[in-house]
Amino acid sequence: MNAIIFSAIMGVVMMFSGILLQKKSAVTTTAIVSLLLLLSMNLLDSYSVFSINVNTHGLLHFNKFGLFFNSILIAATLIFAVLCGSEIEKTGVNVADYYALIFFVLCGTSILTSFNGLLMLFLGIEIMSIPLYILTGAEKRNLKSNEASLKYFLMGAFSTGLLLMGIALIYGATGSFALKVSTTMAASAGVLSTSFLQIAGLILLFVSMCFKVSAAPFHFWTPDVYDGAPSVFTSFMATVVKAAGFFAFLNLFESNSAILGPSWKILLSFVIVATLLVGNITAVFQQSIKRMLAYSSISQAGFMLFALYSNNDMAKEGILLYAVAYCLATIGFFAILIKVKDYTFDGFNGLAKTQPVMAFTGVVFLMSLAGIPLTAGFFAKYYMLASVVKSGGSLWIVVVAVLFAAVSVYYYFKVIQSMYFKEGTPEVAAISPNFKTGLLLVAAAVILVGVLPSIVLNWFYF
Amino acid sequence: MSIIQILFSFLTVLALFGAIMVLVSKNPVHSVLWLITVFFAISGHYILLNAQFLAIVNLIVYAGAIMVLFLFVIMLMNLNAESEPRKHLWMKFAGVISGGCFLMVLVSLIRQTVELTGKTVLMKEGNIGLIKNLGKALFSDYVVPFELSSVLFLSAMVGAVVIGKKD
Amino acid sequence: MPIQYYIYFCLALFSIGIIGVLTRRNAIIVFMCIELMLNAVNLLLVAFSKMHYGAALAANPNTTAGIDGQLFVFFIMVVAAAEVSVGLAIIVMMYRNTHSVDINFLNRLKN
Amino acid sequence: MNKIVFLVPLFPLLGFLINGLGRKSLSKSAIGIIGSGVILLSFLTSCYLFSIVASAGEGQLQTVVTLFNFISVDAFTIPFAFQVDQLSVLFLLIITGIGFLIHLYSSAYMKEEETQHFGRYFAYLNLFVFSMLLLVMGANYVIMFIGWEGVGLCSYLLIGYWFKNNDFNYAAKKAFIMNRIGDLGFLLAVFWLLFKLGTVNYGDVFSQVASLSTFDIAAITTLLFIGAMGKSAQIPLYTWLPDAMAGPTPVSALIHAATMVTAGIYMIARSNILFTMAPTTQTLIAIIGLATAIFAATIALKQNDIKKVLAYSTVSQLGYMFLGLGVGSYTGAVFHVMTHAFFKALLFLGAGSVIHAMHHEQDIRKMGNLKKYMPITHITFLLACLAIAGIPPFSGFFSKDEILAAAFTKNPLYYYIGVGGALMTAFYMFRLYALTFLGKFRGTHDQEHHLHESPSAMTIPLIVLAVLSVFGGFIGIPEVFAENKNWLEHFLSPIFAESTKLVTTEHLSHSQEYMMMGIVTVLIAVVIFIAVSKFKKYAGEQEEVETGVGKLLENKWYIDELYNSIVVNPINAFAGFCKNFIEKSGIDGAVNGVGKLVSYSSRQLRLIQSGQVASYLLIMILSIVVFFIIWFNDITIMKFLNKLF
Amino acid sequence: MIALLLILTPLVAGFCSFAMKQGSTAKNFSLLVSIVTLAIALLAIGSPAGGSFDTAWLTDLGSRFTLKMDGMGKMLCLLTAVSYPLIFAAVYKSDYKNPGSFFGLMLLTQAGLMGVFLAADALLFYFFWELALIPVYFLCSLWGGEKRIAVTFKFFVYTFIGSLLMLVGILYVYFHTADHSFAMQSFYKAQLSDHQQSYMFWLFFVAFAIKMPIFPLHTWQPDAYEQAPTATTMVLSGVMVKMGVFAVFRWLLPIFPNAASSNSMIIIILSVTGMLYASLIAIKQDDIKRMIAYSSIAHIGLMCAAMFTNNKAAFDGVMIQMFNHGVNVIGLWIIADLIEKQLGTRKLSDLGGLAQKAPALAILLVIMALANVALPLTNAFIGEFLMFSGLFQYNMFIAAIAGISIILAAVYTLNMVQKVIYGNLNAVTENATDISFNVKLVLVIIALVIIVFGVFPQPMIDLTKTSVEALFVKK
Repeated sequence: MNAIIFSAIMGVVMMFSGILLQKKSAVTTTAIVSLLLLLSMNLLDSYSVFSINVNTHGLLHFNKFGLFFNSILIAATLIFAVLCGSEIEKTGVNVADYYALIFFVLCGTSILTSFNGLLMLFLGIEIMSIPLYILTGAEKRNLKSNEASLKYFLMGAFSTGLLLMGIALIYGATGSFALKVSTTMAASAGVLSTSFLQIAGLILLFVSMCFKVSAAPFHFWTPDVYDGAPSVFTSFMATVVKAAGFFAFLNLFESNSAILGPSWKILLSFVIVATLLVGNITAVFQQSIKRMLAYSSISQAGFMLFALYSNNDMAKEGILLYAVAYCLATIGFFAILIKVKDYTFDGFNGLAKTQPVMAFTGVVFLMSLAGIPLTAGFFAKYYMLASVVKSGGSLWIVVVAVLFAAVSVYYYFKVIQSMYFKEGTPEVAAISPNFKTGLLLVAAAVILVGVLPSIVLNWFYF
Repeated sequence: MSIIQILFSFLTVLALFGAIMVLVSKNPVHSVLWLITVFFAISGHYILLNAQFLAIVNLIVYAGAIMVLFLFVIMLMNLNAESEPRKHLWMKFAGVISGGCFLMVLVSLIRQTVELTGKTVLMKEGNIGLIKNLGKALFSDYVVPFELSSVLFLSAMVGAVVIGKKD
Repeated sequence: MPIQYYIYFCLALFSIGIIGVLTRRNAIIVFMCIELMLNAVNLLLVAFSKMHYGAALAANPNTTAGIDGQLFVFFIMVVAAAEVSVGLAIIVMMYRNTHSVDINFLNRLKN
Repeated sequence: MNKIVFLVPLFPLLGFLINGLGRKSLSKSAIGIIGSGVILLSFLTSCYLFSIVASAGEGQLQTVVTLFNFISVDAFTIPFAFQVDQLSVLFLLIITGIGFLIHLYSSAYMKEEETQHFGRYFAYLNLFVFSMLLLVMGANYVIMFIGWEGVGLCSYLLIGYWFKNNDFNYAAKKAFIMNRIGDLGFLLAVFWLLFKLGTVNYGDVFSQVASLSTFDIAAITTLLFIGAMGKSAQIPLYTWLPDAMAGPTPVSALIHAATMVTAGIYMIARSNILFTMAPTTQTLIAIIGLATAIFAATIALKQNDIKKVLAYSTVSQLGYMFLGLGVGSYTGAVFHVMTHAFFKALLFLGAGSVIHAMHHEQDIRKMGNLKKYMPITHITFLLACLAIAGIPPFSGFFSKDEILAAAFTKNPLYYYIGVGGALMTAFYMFRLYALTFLGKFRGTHDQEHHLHESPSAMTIPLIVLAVLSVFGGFIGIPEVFAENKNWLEHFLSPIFAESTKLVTTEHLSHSQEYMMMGIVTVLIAVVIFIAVSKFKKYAGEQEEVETGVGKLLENKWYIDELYNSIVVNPINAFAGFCKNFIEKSGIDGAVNGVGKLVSYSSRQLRLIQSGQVASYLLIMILSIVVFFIIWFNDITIMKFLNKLF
Repeated sequence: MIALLLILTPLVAGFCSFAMKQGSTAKNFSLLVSIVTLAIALLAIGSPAGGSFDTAWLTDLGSRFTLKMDGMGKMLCLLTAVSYPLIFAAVYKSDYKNPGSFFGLMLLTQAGLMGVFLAADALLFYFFWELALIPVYFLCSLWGGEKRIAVTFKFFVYTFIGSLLMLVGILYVYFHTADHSFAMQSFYKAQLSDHQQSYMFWLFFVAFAIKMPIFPLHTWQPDAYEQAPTATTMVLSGVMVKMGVFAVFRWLLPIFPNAASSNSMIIIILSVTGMLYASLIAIKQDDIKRMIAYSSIAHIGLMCAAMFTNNKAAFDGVMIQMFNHGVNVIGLWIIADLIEKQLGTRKLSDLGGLAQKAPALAILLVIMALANVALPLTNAFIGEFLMFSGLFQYNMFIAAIAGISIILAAVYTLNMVQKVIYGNLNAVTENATDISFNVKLVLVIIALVIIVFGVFPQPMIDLTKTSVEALFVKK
């Protein structure tokens, strides 16, 4: 409960900090300190040292997995704030409000990592989404940002409608919004006699969750929104928010997938293949790196969906690792991207010459995203694939995934090619040494996790 | 045919008709008005179901506050019938077809749902929809989501300020 | 009243909302259609709530079964209100910049 | 004896190394002395070995000497071992003896070369002899194969010795590749032996022959024979040998007389037991041999290049040897190898002498009357011609007679055709002789002015070889002349003992044999007379335009062209097709096609991302519908998927 | 511990080298390091235990950092260790921009290669397999020829697809090991039905086949060889392709013995087709580098075919051929590079008469060429002889058809020799000079290796005897 309470409080604090503090950088500092506080609170909670307990009447359920996942998300936000804080300051005048909204998003993610019923799921998603609509439109004068915001909003609201219809149908079938009850009922009733109503509800739920994690064919908002949103917030959206969505997805279908019977795997494999296909193939032709990253985030989602597919312990560990790897690499790379004026591939030409540190760390991040061994991304993908193999059967989908992973190398390495093998003078914003250090640290973390993934996982079991 | 059935049928037809009119009205203001009609019809349904609290909230919040907000915005923008160019015909067609398909699929699913046969909705009676009971539940079992929805409003407020404020 | 009637009705309303979203170009109308969808869900939830209540009532006259459905509707309304405030703000912002609320013109971002 | 055996190949190897590495620092004479000296030492060692072998009684000879294990794997062990017995020691003498003479001759013949190239030349020659010695001395087929390929290499190097001339290089390459074709056959035979017997040591193979099936033996022998075809220039792999004339003349002598081409005969004689047990192969050998003998002889009739004539005569004579092998007269074949070595070396060295004198003019139409200027060359050349033509009592007579006699007992037809070939041999040899040495000189005045007898380093080998050509035949006197005086047959009998046991040879009656010899000799004499009288008068004023058969023969039956059009060109075309089409458009095209497909589908797929919210939502709704349909039909889909994967 | 040193030395040195700005420092340093590595490798081969290393790593996953040096590993480590000093010495006079990075990446590649040959843990193996690739990607893309970026990328993606498929296979086998471990021995004992084996077999094989490369997965190779900087090409063709061959021995045959034997015919036919096909194309090549590339494909094809014969002699042959082909082909590349650097052309038709200007080069080229055609008493003969003998026992007709490549090899190799060194000088070759001392030294060493191991191959055969023993499946 610590995280939910403190993130809400910090959000309010940030709102006021905007009034109290004159300098934008002071706001950022406040935010970073607040995040640190939030992180430590959450960690204290997860080790049961200090936790505020509120009787939630079974609506929220705090377990180690969720808390740890939440810590990862908060830590990712912290890294995000440290690396991109200066850019947030440049986005608009309401810096404090942006941070406040980020904290509210974190409140939403905290709910999503601990929800124990469809009501809290719904609330969590909404608390998470509504600030995001705003953040997407943060550049008010930028038509793209406006457009992205409106698109995101309309489609998000639409998917909320689907989600609610799903919830309603499930409620009709089970008479409860709890996750557990529906399973027990299903179990006692036996899979065969599962209500069609519930199945319809679950499918709608599935669809709206697919929408949230931008799985094809419900991914359409992703490229446009990621592209249109201010890059800083894209970075945040693509990592923290998406990871939280995945956690919710996983949590939601961990027990419910059985109800759908064999069609569950068919549906899921359909979605996975479609996601990998759309994400990877479409990314190939992109001219803008930012948009390419948007598509690549779709393809990464395809990989993360394997956790649902296999639905075992390994998948849980995997999704943790994936969240870490993906957040680190994406936040890192976006931090680099933001500094470059021109988001096209040509804009990166020759970056290695002018900004060796940025280029090198960029390579590390891209390799991690591509899943090259000894980067965190490898183990992330490894766990995903391994969990599917472990669950037995359906090796074909692993092979398909692997082939698409090879396609992904194409567009990730295209960036490397631009940076290292092509001549050019990229326009880069002023880089502070701290920023470089930060990048190097993140890159080091990527490699460290890549060499010893158990670092992350041992914390989990600790 | 009992009075409830008659009322039910009337409200249903009214709601559906209103909904369709929302769709087909060229003038946005008309759409809003038709939507308010729909909301009233739905509130009528709530009353039929003895969900008094929701009926009132629906009228006050939806029909009253939200739709007025809509109206204001539409007025503010000075939108009228001609301001919205027609959509491509095929897009309309596709929209209607796919919406219809969606409906058909779900309806056919419901028709096959065996355990719903014989289940009825308790009309008029039942006190769970009363404010007293709902309030009790809201402030005991559902206090956490209730409080959390304040975060939602807070963020919506911050958002509206951020978006709406002139730089 | 058989529950199917309510389900059919709500689904119909929901689908009309969907069709509206798909066919209208005015962002405000689209948004209104989404509200229509939400209302359909609301009514369905209340109907289900009463259905479960009716079923439980036979066994226990003091039951509160089904109350959660109505509370859920309450929360949906809350969220819808919040969404409307944000959504209309976004639409207004859009209108300020482009003087249009036509979603067909939202195509700077594509491919 | 053990250690001494190794000295034989070691000397040439040392010579190769010294000359090869020191070719820039050593003087020409030093190179010459080293080059020839090592062969002489080898020869002397061989003589010593010969004396041991000759004096050893039956069963006393410990023939196999192992140096080390060359390859030892689980399935088999191939020792680096030498076998010194009657057969190999005989060949050792031929190789080192004649080799030495040729080296000696070369040291004078090649005097004009730059020191560096002179050294290179001798290095190659030494290596050639070394390879040949390995081939002959090896105690198993693998060691033989080492030498087998080694001589191929050396011939390549020596034929292409004048590497500036690309025609020579082509000839060298051709020789190597043709040899390789044969080598493949040889190699396959070795694998077959390894497969079936697990050993390639002669002793083990020959003692286990009985365990091989008839098919195995037939296949192995055929493959071995294919190897021999390549090395010994039999139809259809003979075309490299005439082209090999591109090398310096002493090299031709070395290839044709002492080394390389005799390898095939040696190999078959060595494996005689295998061949004896494969009558089909033997027939094949006989037919191929005979065909080659005739075929090459016909071509030789019309050649005008002095070395070409000799080259085709070699091919033809090799054909006789194979005929001998094919009809089971192994001794006869070996005997002919030996006598042929004498007179063919003599002929080539003589030709070299002529060419040397004529300043590298090789066209016999531009020679004539050389007897006046080069008496020693003339006499020795004449003796060699008589020997090759088979005039008694010159050496060629005895050896050829032995083969023909054996052929007669096998099948008289062989004999008649063989005699026909012999007549042609006589004709073209004396055509050559007449055109070269008789008549009047047809060269330029400048050439005439410089005509001279060759230096003694060249003439001494000629004389020695002439003596051998004349008297060499007496070591294998047929029984008709002297009962049990055939020393060679006696000497080699341990080698062919097993084969002899297997087949009972009928002997011709003495009277029949006398008659045949007589008739043949007379016929040959007549042919010689005709040839000499016809070509003595040749003036060469007008170019004869050949027609019909003559043209066919002059162009060597267009065999090269035939090979080009049915083998070389199709392969080339196919290779081009592979390179330009299959590789580029086919395989690489497919690979790149996948890449293109990806980027194409990328271009298409991104169009779905139209930017229109409504179309996005439309697709979403349709997908939901699809999902429901999938759910309705999950069983069917599962079945389908299971079938698919 | 020695085994670990073999990886660590080049790894650490590689990172150090990045810091070196001065070209000569980097050169000398890396040459020195490579010689040190060679010394370590020789030490390792000399030590009877061979040197194993084992430490905990990724224990949660069932993987350990296990290095094992058996005969086969020794052979390939030796190859890697030998080739690097040769390569570095050969390119000693060449100038590279950013020499520190260049040599650093080269050394990192070496570390990766060593790792591949030493890893006794499947996951570790996979890591090194990929890690050997990454530096090469940069090497080729940064220092390569004109079309380097596209070509290298093709190469990279190609191999990456292969290795990912292998990863799937590794995972699958892992979950079928009794003790859920990636250790080699556990993999060998994995319980797989024939059906499973045949699927997994192909997943592994494709990875290895791409690396080797086997027809028709070979098209990345000529392009990559052509475009890569020659030093890298040498590593690629000399050592890296052996990764595939090695991996078949180490990971494919022992894990999937049944699948290997049931699929052997297909693979052997593919390999033999590839041999002939590549030889034919090599005949038509006018580009010396492409010719060597195709010739290499042909040679590897034979090795691949021999590996699936389940014949000890053939296995022996492959083992020593791995080493010998590596050394020989490096020699050929050095010469090709020399010609290109000095004369500015790789076209055979532009060359000629170099024997007059560069006799030492000519002699050495002839020796390399003879090794390329596997003439007896060169090292390549031993391997080819054994492999062919094994192939012959597997199937005579296939062996006979494969044998045609011996002839074709002679055709293209001699063609190259003739066009390069024989004939008359022309405008291009007129100003050629003979090879410099460092190159001569390297080539002489290679020539000595060719001849010495051609005459005394037994020590090499004995080195891998136990490995072969272990590989052989009794029917």
